Amino acid sequence: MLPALLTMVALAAAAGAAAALATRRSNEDKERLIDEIDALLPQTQCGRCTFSGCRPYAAALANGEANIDQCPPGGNATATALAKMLGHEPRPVDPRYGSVPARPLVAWIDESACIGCVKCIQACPVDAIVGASRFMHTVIAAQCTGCELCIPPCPVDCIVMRPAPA
Amino acid sequence: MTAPLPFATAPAPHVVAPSSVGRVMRQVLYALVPTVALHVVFFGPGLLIQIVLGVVTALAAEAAALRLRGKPLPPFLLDGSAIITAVLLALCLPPLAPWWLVVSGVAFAILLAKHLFGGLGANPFNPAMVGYAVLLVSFPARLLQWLPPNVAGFEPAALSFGETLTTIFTGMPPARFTWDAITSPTPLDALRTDLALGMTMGEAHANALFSAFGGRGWEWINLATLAGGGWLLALRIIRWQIPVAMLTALFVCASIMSAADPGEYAGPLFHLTSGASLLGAFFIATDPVSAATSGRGKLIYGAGIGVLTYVIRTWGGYPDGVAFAVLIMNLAVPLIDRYTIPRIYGHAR
Amino acid sequence: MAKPGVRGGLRLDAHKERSTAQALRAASPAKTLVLPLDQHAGAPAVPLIKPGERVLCGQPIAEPGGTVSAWLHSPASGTIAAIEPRPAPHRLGAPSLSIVVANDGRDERHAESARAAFDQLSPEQLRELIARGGIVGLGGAVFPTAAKLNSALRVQDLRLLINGAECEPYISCDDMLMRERARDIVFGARVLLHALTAQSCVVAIEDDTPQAAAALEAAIADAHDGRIQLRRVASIYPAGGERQLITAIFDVEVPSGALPADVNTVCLNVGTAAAVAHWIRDAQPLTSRIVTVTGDGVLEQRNLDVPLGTPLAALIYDCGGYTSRMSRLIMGGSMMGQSLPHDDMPVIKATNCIIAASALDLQPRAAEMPCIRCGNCSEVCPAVLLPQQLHWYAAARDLDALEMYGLADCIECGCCDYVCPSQIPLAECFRDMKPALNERLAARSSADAARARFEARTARLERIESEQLAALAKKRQELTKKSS
Amino acid sequence: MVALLMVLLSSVLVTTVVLAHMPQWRPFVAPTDIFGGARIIAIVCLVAVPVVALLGWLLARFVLAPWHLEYLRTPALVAIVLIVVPLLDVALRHRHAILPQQPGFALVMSTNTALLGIALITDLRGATFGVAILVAVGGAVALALLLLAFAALYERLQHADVPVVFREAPLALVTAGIMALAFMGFSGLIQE
Repeated sequence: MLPALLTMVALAAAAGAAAALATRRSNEDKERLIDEIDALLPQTQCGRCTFSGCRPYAAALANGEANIDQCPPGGNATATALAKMLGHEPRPVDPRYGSVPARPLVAWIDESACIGCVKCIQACPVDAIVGASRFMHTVIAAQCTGCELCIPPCPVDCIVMRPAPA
Repeated sequence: MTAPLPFATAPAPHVVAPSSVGRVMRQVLYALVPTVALHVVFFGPGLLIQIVLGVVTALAAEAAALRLRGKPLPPFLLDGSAIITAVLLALCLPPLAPWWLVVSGVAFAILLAKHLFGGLGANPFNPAMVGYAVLLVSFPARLLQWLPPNVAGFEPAALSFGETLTTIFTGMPPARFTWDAITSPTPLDALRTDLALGMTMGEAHANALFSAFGGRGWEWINLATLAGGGWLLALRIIRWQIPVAMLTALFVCASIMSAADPGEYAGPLFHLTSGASLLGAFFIATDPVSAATSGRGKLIYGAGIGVLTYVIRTWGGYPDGVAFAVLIMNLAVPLIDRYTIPRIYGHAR
Repeated sequence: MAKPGVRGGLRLDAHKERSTAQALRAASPAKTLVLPLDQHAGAPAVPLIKPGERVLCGQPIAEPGGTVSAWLHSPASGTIAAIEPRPAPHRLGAPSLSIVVANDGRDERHAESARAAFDQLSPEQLRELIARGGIVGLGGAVFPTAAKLNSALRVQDLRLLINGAECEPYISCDDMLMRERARDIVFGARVLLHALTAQSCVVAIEDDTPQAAAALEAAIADAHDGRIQLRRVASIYPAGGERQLITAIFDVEVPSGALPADVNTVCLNVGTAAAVAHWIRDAQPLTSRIVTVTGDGVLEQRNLDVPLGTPLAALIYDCGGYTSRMSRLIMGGSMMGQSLPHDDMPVIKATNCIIAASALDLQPRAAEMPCIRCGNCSEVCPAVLLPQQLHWYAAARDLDALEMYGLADCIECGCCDYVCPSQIPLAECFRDMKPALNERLAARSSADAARARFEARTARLERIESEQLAALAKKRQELTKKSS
Repeated sequence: MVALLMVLLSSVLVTTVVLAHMPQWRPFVAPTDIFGGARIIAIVCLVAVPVVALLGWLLARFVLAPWHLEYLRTPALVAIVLIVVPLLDVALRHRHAILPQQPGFALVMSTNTALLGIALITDLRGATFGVAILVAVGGAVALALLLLAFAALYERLQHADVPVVFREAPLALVTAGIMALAFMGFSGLIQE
């Protein structure tokens, strides 16, 4: 009886140790996972997912603190890709986080109304608006990610979203 | 100027080669004609009845499957692929095998091995070989009741066409014969039985079934198969890789083993000219749907079939191994295809 | 396996002798000429004239609308009838903004200022001059030549490849050009060598064009220019594809996604070289090109020197009109040419060939059957793709797999389509799938760019903040020092 | 021989169906699909099965047999699997072969190795060390190849025009049936 007990206890202890080792995730592992998730995100930095940018959302996903359906700019393609990677059940983007645009939109500044306050330039997360104080501003359409972050700060409401030029 | 003339438009290219699936399949059928003809010469008209039974079953099963799947009948029924399946399976069965054997085999092949997987072009396994393997595993004894060749030195029980027909449909030989009187094992089967009895190769070869190369009669049938295969090669319906790789592998295996112990193992020529070696190499393994596609892939696929055929023939429980070898390599085809993707132009390896 | 070399391809019936039997002649002038502003690759040109203005033959009528764009010149003297959308062949009959010139038939020429011999100019001046000639690639891609030369100059040790391998069936305009204007081609090659400061030039032709080869050999010998040599390639379609030709001549492969310049090569069509010669030597801008009119659906099959903007209907009328068997109008060759819905469209810079095809020229397609994985398509694919796999995944719209199997490297040559026993329209299937794949690749690269800008911005903001904090701390320190 | 192949086949069937239908059990990232997963598991099998067999053999020979504890063979083997698999998981993660994620990997793996290991050990009662290792390595190679082949085949069938009622699991079963049929060809190869 004793040898049997001893053998099984020893084996069980070893298995427990191995499992403990396996469940410990190193920091490097975590960074790598976050990078992989970040690579799937559209990089609009719009914050509609309730996180401050794409990478923070990726980090939250890696920690299991967010859902895969929180990225409207990425649309259902991104949601599916995230589900596939993280092993969640695929589902469409949750409308609570915003609607998925049918086609990509970019910001456009009505230059006749712009007063050159530079507030939108400060708001743009990807440096896609050019201009200087008291001169009118312009959105570089090719670099605009359509995050809409420049719209609320504008004091004269001269920024609108338009379909991206072909 | 008058109003512009309207012309019908069409996507490029505007000229394509005049080929079709039906044409490819028909040419394969033509290439089988010499084999079938010599088969009839040496083993009587039984094969023709088997082919008719098989083709009728194949077309009926194909039509039923197409109807069930809601596909249009004419293009698929006339493409000839089902007929090839039936003919190849009939060629593998003994000429006097009872009718339900070929019917169930072909039905199994068409319904289960072909249409279940999505029909023409989607079946991962060679349907004819699936049908044959099912029959071989289920009714091994029936499949070994072959006939003696119609050559000098034998007193073959010359069955008339009517007698052949009744034998196939009743499953009983004509009253004036017993099964033992009219049947004879195939050379491969005879050899394995004799070797199992402890005979050496030399003693086994003294059997009247054997000639210098392989089985008597079989050598001519195989020559016809070779000619048909050569014709397909010349027409570029099939490529050289699979037949050459398969026959080379078989030849090399047989050479090594018979050089090591000539008393125990049959020589390479015997292996090449007996059983379904040549039929397999040119007509069965080359079925494009279930074979590997790239050149290198075809070489691996063919060589795999050759080696497995030799192994199963020599050490396995069944006399011929082509069917099993083809099925096993069919299983490996998606894997082979995946690892033999050629390097795309402008991409680093 | 890793060794480069031309792979795949097809030997096709060339059908060229029909149109090369008769000598080149000028097309009869048309009454109205229609010049689409976007007939070259890149940004559309911007008109320089207004409707009603009088223009002279060779006068610039539109200027480049961007860095990659081209000048446009009036092919005839007359008045500008309109600037309006007209059906355009490169848009398959959809309207495109065009300048319409009413030809007055007087053929008054615009006077170009006298210019120095080309070797007196610096390469930069020469490239600028080439741009002003409105010269674009005449092989069919119509990429502005000057832009190509300028972008290639980021690479050292360039070599010039003049492409005379006209591999597609029916087209014979380059063959005719080489037979009759070989000297222009050689002169153009010398100009281009100077403009590129390149040291060697290969003129590549197919081995089934002996007359063109003889004419080019004589012209090269006359030029006494040791830098230029003639090379023959096997006439296997698509030998004249840019990448295939570079591999055949220089034995290197152009990496996927890269340009010929990345393997130190600038590849230009023989027609482009001849156009350069006409412009630099004779001060004639690109206002006309050689067009092959062929096919069983037109009475007279031949090559003509056609002013740009000539309506296709007028061109066909010039060749005797349609035969009663006419059924399909194709711009380009039989493998890659585009089928046009009607003939009320002009000849543009890209129009190398017009096939008025009858049922005798066309092979009716049989009903499409499922793929039987015969692998014929992958044997002929010059890009060494597996069309059977691409088709399988295209049907399932599996973009991951399409990317992995290299759809982006498909050159749409149609070889796979040609040999397919199941009669699957593979080339069309791949053309349809490419936009979706490109969109996805573009989205990925723009996301990467956005991430880089975002990270740069974040770093900049952090740096500014830390600098401000440091300045604040410094000030505070100074204040405390002062008070103490 | 055939019996061993059938055990391998059932193991492969389970793995592939699990990979296809339970994405949360997939131990790998998006671009790697069913086949990508099968490839990692195949590699792991190649390493894990011989190790498990070796440890099992040593344990049986030097611990269980002297103390007459043969009845503990199966639970002991499961314990060995539970030791080896997480360690492999750690090693693979360290080599960046897999992403650090869900627990599915260890699950699929232990099912497989346990199944195979038990099959091996019941087959190898009284086998010598050399034979045990040889059969373990052979079985591992066979399992890896089978797994890859079946996964590749399964993937190819994903886009096929299969009749609706036979999609997915029924088709996998039919395929496995035909494979079993093909393996009948090996009957008689090795006297059991």
